Amino acid sequence: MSPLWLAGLAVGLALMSALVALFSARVTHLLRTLSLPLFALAGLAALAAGLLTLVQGEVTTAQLPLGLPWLPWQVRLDALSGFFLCVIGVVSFAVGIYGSGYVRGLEHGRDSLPVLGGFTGLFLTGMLLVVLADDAFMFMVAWELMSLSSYFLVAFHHDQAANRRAAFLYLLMAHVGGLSILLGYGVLAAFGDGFAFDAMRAGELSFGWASVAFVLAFIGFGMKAGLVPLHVWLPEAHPVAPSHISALMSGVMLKVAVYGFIRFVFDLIGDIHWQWGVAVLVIGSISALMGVLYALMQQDIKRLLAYSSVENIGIIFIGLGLALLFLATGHKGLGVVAFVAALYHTINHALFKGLLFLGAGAVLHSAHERNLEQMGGLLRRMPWTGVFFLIGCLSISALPPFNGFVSEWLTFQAALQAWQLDSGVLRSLVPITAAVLALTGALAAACFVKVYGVAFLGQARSRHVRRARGVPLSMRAGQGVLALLCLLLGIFPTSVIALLDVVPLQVLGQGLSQATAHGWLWLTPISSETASYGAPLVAIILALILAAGLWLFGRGIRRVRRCDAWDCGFAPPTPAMQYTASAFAQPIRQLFGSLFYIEEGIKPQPDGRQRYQLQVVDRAWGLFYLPVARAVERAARQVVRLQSGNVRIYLGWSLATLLILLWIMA
Amino acid sequence: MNLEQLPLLQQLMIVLSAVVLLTSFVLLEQARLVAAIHAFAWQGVLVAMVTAVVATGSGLEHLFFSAALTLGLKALLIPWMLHRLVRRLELDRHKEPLHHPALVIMAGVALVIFSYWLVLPMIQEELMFTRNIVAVSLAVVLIGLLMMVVRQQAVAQVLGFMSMENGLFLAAVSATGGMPLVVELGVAFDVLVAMVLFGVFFFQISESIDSLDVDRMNRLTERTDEE
Amino acid sequence: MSLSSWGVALLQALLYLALAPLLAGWVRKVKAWLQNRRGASPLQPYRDLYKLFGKEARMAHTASPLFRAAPYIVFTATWLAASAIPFIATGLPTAAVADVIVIAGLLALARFFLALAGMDVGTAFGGMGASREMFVSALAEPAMLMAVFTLAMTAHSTNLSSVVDHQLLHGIILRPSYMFALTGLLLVALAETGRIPVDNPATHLELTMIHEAMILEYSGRHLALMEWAAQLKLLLYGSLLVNVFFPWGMARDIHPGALGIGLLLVVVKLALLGAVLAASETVLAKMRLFRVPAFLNLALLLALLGLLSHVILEV
Amino acid sequence: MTALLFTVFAPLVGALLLALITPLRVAGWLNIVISALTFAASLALARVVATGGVVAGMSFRVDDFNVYLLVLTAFVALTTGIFSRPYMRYVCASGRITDRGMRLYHAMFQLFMFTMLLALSTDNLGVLWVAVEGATLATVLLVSLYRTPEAIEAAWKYFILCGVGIALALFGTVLLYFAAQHVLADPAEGLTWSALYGVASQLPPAIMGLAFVFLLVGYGTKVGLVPMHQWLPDAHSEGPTPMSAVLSGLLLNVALYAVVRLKMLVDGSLADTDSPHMAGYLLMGFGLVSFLVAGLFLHRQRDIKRMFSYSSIEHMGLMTFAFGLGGPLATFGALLHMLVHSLTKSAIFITVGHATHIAGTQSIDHIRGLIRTQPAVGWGLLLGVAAIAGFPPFGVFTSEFLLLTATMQTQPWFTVPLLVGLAVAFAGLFRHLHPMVYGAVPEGQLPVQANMLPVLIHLGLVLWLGLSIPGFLSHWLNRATELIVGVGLL
Repeated sequence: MSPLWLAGLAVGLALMSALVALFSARVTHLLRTLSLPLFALAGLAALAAGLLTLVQGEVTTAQLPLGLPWLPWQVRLDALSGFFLCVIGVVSFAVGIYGSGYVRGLEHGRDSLPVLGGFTGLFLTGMLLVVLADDAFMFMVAWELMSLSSYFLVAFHHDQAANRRAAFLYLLMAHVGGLSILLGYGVLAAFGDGFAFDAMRAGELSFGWASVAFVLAFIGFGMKAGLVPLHVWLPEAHPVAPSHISALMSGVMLKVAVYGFIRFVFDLIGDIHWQWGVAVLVIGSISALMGVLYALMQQDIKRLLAYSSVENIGIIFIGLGLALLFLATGHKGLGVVAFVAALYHTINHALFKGLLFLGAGAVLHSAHERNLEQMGGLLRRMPWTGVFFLIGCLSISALPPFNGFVSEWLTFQAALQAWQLDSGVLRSLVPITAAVLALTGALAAACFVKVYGVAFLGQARSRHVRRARGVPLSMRAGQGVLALLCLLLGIFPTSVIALLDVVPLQVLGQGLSQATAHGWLWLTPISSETASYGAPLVAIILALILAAGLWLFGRGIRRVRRCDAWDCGFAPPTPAMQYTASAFAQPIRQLFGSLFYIEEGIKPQPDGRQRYQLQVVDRAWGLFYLPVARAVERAARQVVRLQSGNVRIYLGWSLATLLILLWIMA
Repeated sequence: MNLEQLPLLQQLMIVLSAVVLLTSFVLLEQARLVAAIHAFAWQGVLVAMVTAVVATGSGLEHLFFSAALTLGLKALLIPWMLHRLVRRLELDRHKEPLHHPALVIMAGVALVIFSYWLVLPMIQEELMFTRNIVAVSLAVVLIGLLMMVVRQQAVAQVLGFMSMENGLFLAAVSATGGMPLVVELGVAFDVLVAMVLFGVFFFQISESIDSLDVDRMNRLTERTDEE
Repeated sequence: MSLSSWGVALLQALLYLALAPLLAGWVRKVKAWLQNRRGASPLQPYRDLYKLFGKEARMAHTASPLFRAAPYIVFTATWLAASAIPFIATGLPTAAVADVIVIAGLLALARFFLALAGMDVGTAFGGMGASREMFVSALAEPAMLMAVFTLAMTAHSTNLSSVVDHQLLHGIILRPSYMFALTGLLLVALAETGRIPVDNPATHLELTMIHEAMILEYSGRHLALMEWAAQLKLLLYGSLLVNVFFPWGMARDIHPGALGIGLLLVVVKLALLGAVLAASETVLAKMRLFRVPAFLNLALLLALLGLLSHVILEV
Repeated sequence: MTALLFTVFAPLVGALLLALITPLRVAGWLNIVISALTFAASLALARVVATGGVVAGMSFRVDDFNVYLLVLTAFVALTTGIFSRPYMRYVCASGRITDRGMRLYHAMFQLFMFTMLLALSTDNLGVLWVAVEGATLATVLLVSLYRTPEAIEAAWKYFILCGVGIALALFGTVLLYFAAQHVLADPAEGLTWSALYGVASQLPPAIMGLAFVFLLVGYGTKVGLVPMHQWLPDAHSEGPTPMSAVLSGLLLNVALYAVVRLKMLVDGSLADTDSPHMAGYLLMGFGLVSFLVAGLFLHRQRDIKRMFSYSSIEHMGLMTFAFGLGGPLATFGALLHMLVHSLTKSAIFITVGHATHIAGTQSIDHIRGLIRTQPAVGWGLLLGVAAIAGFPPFGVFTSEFLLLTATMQTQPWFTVPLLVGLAVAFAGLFRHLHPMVYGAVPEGQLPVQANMLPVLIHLGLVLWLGLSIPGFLSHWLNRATELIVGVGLL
């Protein structure tokens, strides 16, 4: 059973799940009982295909009888595609399981299930095809299919005007990004005569044209990946979709954008130039920092998660930028380290961001609440979700022994090799990036302490949250899979890297064999004396000491007396007295205040009471987007003067045109 | 090309076409509708005469037919229809002076010169003398268009349109000795139908905005009130 | 890596455990002297811990299971982080298990749970403490990493014991980067271990406290573990400072004599450091919370300068 | 030949029947039947051409270029007829038009089809002119069918502007005939396209240049090129919706077809002057301007039908640009774009017809929550607009992909305005579309009895074309490309 065949199976299953969903208008349970399970199966098949490709490490190609008459769709499954198939597959699998519990809540709403299920299936199809495509035309078709179907999913709850606006913004930016990517391919095709990727690889570009192509691709894919300042659609669009879709979008779709970028820049474009590395590095650092800062300012849990996606994408691009830098300056080995770090963070982010969105979805499902300020004490009401969410928070905050830490560690290791660069400027630039990365990590930890502490600990801040109960088994299972994987990828990085070693081997022509040279216990990306991380040992030791401690005081566990909180002897605290999310972030908000538009103050409410209100607005709006919108409006207002309504003026136009043309001609 | 070597017929033809040009200036200037219609009729007559002269000169007998066609259509039928319409719309006393007559005349003259300048290359590479009538006919066409631009009266616009058609006809005759018959017939038929439809529209317009001032038909515009 | 080296590593870990309260007590004692008090004996912290372990633990009704697990996790993570730092000898496997980034990570893990525990009961103080702790650490952590990266880049390794080895091999070299890094790390250490001028370990004055606010609700053995972890952290930063910047006398091979000398010297160095700390705490005053960023930005700036001066001046 | 004659003259007969004898009840059905017969005949014709090559004679000439336009025209006529039967009944029932109006409508519908097919299939440029003028005359009464002041005004503007334009085109034709006089043995053949095309290189460039200007301005008015486009939104928005569908879907195509044919002649004659690509540059200029301006117009729309007519202008501009660009890739793309645009745009107009029934108005501000009221219509509109905006897997994307890449290869810097235009137009469409299809239902808004079958067929075809271009079609288009630019693509 060849991997390509499995991948085809995955696509077929995804399409079937879409097809089945169409009938769920009549038979509502069909979506839950058949469509989403098929979806999960598709994910499983994709995962299998990806793993098989990585293990076998060989490239398989095929042709489909679709597309242009002189250019049928080319399909190619190599290690890079395989890796991203794994990313797509594993999250889709979890989402499929989770979703079948989640959509139950929608069955009695007036939102149409066929739309939800159908476009979910198409969404997955699009993503799979993007990864499989081997010519620009199929790539673009699949890419836009992905955008379009996800747009319909964003617009799924289209009763609120805000959601419609988000969907519009999303589609618009997706369209612009798509066009820019298309142009990028156009440049490559013009030089490599032909839209098949092989032809493009063959093409020889001058530095100027290569840079044009690179910039176009960077804009296009960066827009989809949500790099600052092209990120504004992301925090609008991701939260308003149904939660399992948000998990897919943040967890997988952004990765597909990363895939596109890697495919374009590392594989197709040919020679790499260090200037690109600098650009990617800078943009990545800015995205990481701004992303986490904006995340800290949010009170809507899903918005917060979306912003933190911006942060993590920034980290991934920092890795890619380092890789470009090292490769362009001839340090291939280091380039590979950075590249692998980026890949590792890619799958990590897919896992824990998916997990966190599923958790947020579970909260939404049982507490009907997205606003952190209303939550609290959920850990005791929905323990499973609480534990899984905690694992997600630990992973995303890059804490050992979880997976987020490994990729961040690898990125640091790559950055610390900056001393090998020749140019002093770059040598001093890279450490600053490392500083930004460190700052980002710390802020992320703060951010997720806030999320978990406010949402799951303390006491419930509203009635409906107090009534929250645990979620059905399928939803717990969906989260459990991802949580488990977060832990495993954190404890056994050596095996994982040994598995995806073939990706750099195929793309960059060099593997990362030294990383796994000292057995599965020791991760040594550069060399054992430079740096080593015994992830399994850390985990084991932690576990041992914990066990010992618990055993030591085990008898004491019974001997805990419950009482009121002491709280320096004040009256027993009420929920209203707890620290709120915005209060938690207040010191940081004050420190970085100049980066946001902050509107805060006591405003009278409609019900007559005074209430503190806080609004943190993204500066990118005022800087980049509103001017463009205004310019278009102004131009339109000028242009409509053509349609003055007076037939004589129209005739005048015809006469003038005629005379001018005659004058030109004669 | 010097005039005295030309045979009388051709001199006559040149004179006639000059008069055609004159009539279209008259059309352009004429404030009273009825008078304008008369001018238009005369233009039709002249075009028919030119056609006939060309026919006799070149011996293309199908031109006699088209001369007759022109006479019947442009000189008799259409003016008559316009007359009836104008009377039934009680517009026979209607006067509509131009806003800047001098300016319009200047523009007309400019158009004449422009069209002559345009046609020059053709005239040079051609020997047949009727070519420079093409310049006249082009001028007539352009002046007709100009008239549609400057006149805000629907009937006047139709007159402009029709005199454009005259110019076309003149061009066809003078430049090529007439189009193929099928085309001639088609064109004539189209013109006729167009005239009928114009008549229908006059009534529809006047009953919808009880006037034929095209400037008052400006509902359909993209402009919003703030501009 | 032989069994004996693992043994030494274990011994070192236990030494950390054993000596942590002593350092805290010593600092207090010196402070008392400087303030013309007799003060409690340096062994007082041991007595406190013993007493606390004996006491019954109480928990608020609103506390969740996480509240109970937190002390163990905090303690474990801190201890593991500490034992990865060379104390008396280099070339130990623990250093290979966890390089300096992992140490930072483990400390972050401890801090994460500490803050969560603070927020768990749902009191205003807990939340306040957690918020401030994360705020301070958000600035302190990068500064610390930068400072250590300076050393790491000099030694071309993030593995502390090879850093120390590198130092021992090359003897005293005057490096501007080290100067910056050392100062930066000192400031960070003050902030991270909750000392004056950032925080005051010896107060329950509501508005100024950070660390105390988070462990306000703890009692009995839980409190003991938290306290012990704090003392461990102090010792950790102490040994990081003295051993990485002034590593002389550390044992480079597993040999009782060498180890003895190493222990002796490290104790002396730590005693000196403790004295300096006590002195600084007597002369300095506690800062307002929003002056702290300036303090930490200075640390970050110094560390970054160290890194830059390294890549610019020294490579 | 019989197939050809049947294709062309069946509508004429139908028009007479519908005008004179048919009782109103069966008029709608008869309309459909005639259109179906025409379509069948055109298919047969297509088979003949595909096998036997050019069908010519009796001053008719059907080659690979116009045969697929013939089939397309007949097909869109059929589907529109299917749509218009219930639609016009509804209109009649709502009392907006009289029985005479209905009779007029059906007769003129077929007459319009006749002129379209005649214009496409004739070999004589004069007859082409007559037919295009006839199309104007046939539709102008339909535009004013509702007799509202707006309708009459729109019809008047349509009539005057197109009349003038077409008159100028006639002058161009005269010049062409004149130019042909002294290169052709038989002057009577001076307007036969096939004869002219043979001697294109000998035609005097000076005259041909002037002629082309007149013809471009003339037929360009019909194509709706800015700044001669002003009649188009008025006529489209005020006429009955089926009319808008065929106007946007067919009339514009036919006018563009004429322009392209003439460009082929002029290119031949200008080939060895110092400005051989003059005609191409003119087309590119007009196309680009129309494309950008129309895109901006979309942003300030208040009337749904006007909006989509501007989108037609935009796409016409795109095609004109592509034809002007020349080269096999661009031409292939433009031909494909003609096809998919006609299908999509007529589908959209049909859907818009239903939408306006649901909301009872054409004002964008008052059309709300279509998806909730009637999912079929709402989704039809949404998907149709997504298709016209160039989203895969719909065919419009394919053609735009080809156009963009062709531009990239020959004139890289033109891609920038193209992309800007696409983005602007896209934003303009969707900013108005969103509130119409999504959101809550205004109270009292009820679904209507809508026949979405034509829309389904059209969008299905467009989807098919987007996923894979069937062999015979690509073969056709390719041979048409060969005809136009000399070299094929495949």
